[in-house]
Amino acid sequence: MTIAERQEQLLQDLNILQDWTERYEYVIGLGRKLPEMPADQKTDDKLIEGCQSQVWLDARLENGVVHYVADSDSQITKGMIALFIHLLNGEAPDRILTADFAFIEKTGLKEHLAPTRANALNLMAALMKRRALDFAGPAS
Amino acid sequence: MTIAERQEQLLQDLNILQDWTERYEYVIGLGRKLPEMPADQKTDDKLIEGCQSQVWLDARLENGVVHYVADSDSQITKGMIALFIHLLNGEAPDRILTADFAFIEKTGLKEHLAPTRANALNLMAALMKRRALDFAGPAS
Amino acid sequence: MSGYNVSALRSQFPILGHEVHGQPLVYLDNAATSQKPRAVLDASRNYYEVLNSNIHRGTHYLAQEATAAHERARDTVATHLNAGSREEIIFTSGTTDGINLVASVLGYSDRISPGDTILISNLEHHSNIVPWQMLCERSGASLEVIPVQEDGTLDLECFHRLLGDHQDTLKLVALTHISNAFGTILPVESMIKEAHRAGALVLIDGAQAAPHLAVDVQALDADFYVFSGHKAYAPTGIGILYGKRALLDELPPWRGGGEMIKKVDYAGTTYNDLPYKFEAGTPNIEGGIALAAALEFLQDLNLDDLHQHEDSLIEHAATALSRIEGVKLYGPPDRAGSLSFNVEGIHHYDLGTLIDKMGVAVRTGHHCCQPLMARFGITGTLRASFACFNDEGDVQRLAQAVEKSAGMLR
Amino acid sequence: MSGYNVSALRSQFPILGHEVHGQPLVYLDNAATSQKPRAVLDASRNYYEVLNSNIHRGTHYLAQEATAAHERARDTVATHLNAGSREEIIFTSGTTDGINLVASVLGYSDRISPGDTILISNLEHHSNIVPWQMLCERSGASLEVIPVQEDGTLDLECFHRLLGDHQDTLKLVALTHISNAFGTILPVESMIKEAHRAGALVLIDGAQAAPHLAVDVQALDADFYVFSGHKAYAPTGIGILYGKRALLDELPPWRGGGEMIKKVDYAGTTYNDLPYKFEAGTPNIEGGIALAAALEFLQDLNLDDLHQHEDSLIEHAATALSRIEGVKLYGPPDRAGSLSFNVEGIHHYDLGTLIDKMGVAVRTGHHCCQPLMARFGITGTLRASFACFNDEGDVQRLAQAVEKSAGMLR
Ligand SMILES: Cc1ncc(COP(=O)(O)O)c(C=O)c1O
Ligand SMILES: Cc1ncc(COP(=O)(O)O)c(C=O)c1O
Repeated sequence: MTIAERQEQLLQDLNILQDWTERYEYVIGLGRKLPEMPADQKTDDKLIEGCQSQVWLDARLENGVVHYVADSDSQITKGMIALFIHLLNGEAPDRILTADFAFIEKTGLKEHLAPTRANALNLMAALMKRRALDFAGPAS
Repeated sequence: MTIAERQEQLLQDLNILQDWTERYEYVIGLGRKLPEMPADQKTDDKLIEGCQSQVWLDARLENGVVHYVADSDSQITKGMIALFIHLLNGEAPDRILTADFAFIEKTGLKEHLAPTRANALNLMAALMKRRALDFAGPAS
Repeated sequence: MSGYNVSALRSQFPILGHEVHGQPLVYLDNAATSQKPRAVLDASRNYYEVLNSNIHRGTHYLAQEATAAHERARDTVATHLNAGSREEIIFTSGTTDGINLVASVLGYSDRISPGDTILISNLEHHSNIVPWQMLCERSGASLEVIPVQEDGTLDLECFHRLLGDHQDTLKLVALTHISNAFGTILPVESMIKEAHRAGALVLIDGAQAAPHLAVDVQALDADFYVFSGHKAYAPTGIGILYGKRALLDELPPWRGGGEMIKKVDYAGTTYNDLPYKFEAGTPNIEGGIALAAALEFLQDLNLDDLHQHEDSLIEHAATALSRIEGVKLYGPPDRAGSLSFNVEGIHHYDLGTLIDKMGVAVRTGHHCCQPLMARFGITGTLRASFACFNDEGDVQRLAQAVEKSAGMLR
Repeated sequence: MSGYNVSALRSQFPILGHEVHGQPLVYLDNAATSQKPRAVLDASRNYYEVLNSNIHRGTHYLAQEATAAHERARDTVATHLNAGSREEIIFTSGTTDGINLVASVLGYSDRISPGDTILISNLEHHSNIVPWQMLCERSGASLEVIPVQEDGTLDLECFHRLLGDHQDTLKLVALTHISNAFGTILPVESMIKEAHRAGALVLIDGAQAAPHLAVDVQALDADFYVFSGHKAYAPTGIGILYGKRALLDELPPWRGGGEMIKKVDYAGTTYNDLPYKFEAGTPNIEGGIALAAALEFLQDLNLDDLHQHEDSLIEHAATALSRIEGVKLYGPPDRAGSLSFNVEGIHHYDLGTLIDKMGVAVRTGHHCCQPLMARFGITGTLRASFACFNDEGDVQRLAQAVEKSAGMLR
């Protein structure tokens, strides 16, 4: 599946959910399924200090595709990262860099997120692209 | 005439005046009639620094009665001092000290004066008594 | 609580009629800022509609009336705090501004020298920490901290010891009256006595006390007492610094400008008398007048009744929350205004986000008390904080929302 | 003045419907503080009725909405002043607060040393004199003054000479944009250029310019620009400091407390980024939002139309007053906002008192410009100052009242 296809899928999943509790639960569930990041990997250089929660984000290039590992002390934040990781993991840096995250607007998730959370979504997308750029840089 | 009688007289004068312009003109007129204080007598020790205008006040004891001399750069203020001088000049210190200035309330002047002016009236009365006290002090 | 009619009170707060996320608002973030009753909003608006003018040195009618109203407001504050005189009441823009004023002018005076000690507590809000850190940096003084115990109260024995250890250098003790994070009420009256015996001045941060307690600065014998209007039913941008007259007379001014001078001359400027010496520029005239209206609103409530009402709500909330699995409460049992808690294994931010969706507004995070959070090894808490208009329904909605949200997150 | 409809405008100012001493109010004291249009009063009230909450770090709905509204207000101010970025806009409590902020942090920085020079003009308001005197006292710098000429304009040749004389020590030039006493408009753009060439920073006191001119801080190239909300149709207790980003980044913070920190630790505190580094404590949230409404009100008026309207009123007032026996006008013919005058042999206070009784509100006295009054050998003037809502009727009532009162006093 391409990133766009996975976005489409995600959109369908979310859109059958009726109310905000179900959507939040869906996001939280995604986070729960995300493999835990070992404590010794949660180093300061991977830390993104947020307004109220902390996020650790790491990425490595393997066989030309990016693998993200991430964690957060907030389950909702973690769910949101999981959402992106689900979309982007295993993709080549250039695909990630050109990915269109317009789906965020369509999910209705933003309406259900506090503005700071919604901003966090955009920020997270930007940060994940930036890690991909680190890998794309030397190649292009 | 006693101080009280002069107050009564003043009250009559003021109360036949119909509106605020006439009352102000009356007060300004009183000030105009007050003898000018020679410039060399306007020394800093006689200066009462007001909010917006300056007042010089001096007093001397002659034959057991007080003589006030005063001036102001504001004609309205000068008129108000003139009013008190008219009441008090030539009286013995103890008479001045026990004078009841209740008439101020009855003149309706206060209503027509801005609050700072009205306060100035009370302040002035207090200051004139204080000068009288200087003379009464050693005697009593 | 004879006359306390909370539903009548609620109708005086326009914002309570609004919905949040489709739910009637449960506002439990009063320690951050309180909502405003109509009487205060009307006082503000009325000021601009019939009275507005710049004050002092004005000859015309509005200037005189506005000045009189502003100075009456000062009288109301002086009476409310039982200050020794109206000249001891300085209008500021808030608690933070007031503390910085005191810290700055102490720094400009010769009351703080290198090697001196300033003592604060581990419960302080950043606004009662950072100004002292800055003063220490500038003056070469050093900051000492009274530790807090597991139950959220201060270690008074240690306070006693610290006073002894620093008796030759201690110049100032700065304490919160009520902890904004945990609701702990400090025994400030006896602490002030002790500090005075040790030769130190005492500043009390009354930001959380002013909305809940009847404060008597003379009975407390505080040297400085500060609070914010916006936490006590008044608008934002106004606050009070009370200071003992002799001290305020002695200390140099802070901000320079209009109003705080008697005479300006390039050769030398003469400063004005109290309280104006510390009030440079056009003050928040409307804010002062609205603050007076807010204090009158508080007095009309009767502070004893209010205290009893809020206490019983906090107690009920503490009981209801304790019943929920994993809930840990912070602070001692007799809290004032605020109730802090966490749910085991759940991030306060997540819980706060979900209960907000249910219409319940609490504050999450460190509450500007990072050193206190560090002491408890946490990054934050949820804090429900109460005001006169909260009721049992609010307590129930809070408990239900926490229970349901915790379920979603577990 | 195609679209300028002053009677429609007047109806937007509730206070103008009131009487003073039984006369319809003629309010000509706008330089002291302007009256407020309904749009601003509604913005204030609406904030408390639907939005009020403490901002930043809040998880709940109201906190998020209030934060967004407050930060949008900052954007509005940034756009209004054409600032390079929103981070350059600091909310203060007023002009005086802003100037003191700059003077204090310059004092704490190494930008001012003993022997340095600070240059101001003879037209300055006390709020743009005293903070520099205090800074000089603390830092060992000295204050120099650009003289004012008989017509109320600055002696620019002398300015030029002063720049040369102090070229090695000059660190800062602080100038008013428009004189509050005489209405003189200073050629600040060219003066800033000259001062920069001499290596000095420039602070512009825009208290009187903000209500009348379209200010473009980038075109002016001012390093700091300050103004008060309350003189520009906004409430009391709110003001703006614009500062160039690199400078604000470099300078140390002033007030310490909540919001202005990133992390507080007893071992050392990290300050926040701009603009928050200079905004300690709960800001005047409502004030900021209402100020944005006031600036939008100004923009809707169209500043060119406004300027033309006010200019023609001042010109007419100058003409009408000149016809009265003994009237002396101060300042140059092209005044902005304010018109100062005296009547020979009559004390300004007396004249002000009497015209007030006729419903005409002007300011009398030194207008917080004692050194300027001293320069002209006077203790004060009467100052009529204009705003968008004044009209020809106000000008006539002013002239009639002055004429009649002068008659009474002569
Ligand atoms: C030119 C000028 N500067 C500074 C100020 C001080 O402004 P504020 O009193 O609002 O701080 C004023 C207002 O009186 C002014 O006209
Ligand atoms: C105990 C305490 N001190 C100081 C402050 C700071 O008050 P303000 O932000 O109104 O200046 C607060 C408010 O958050 C507080 O709760």
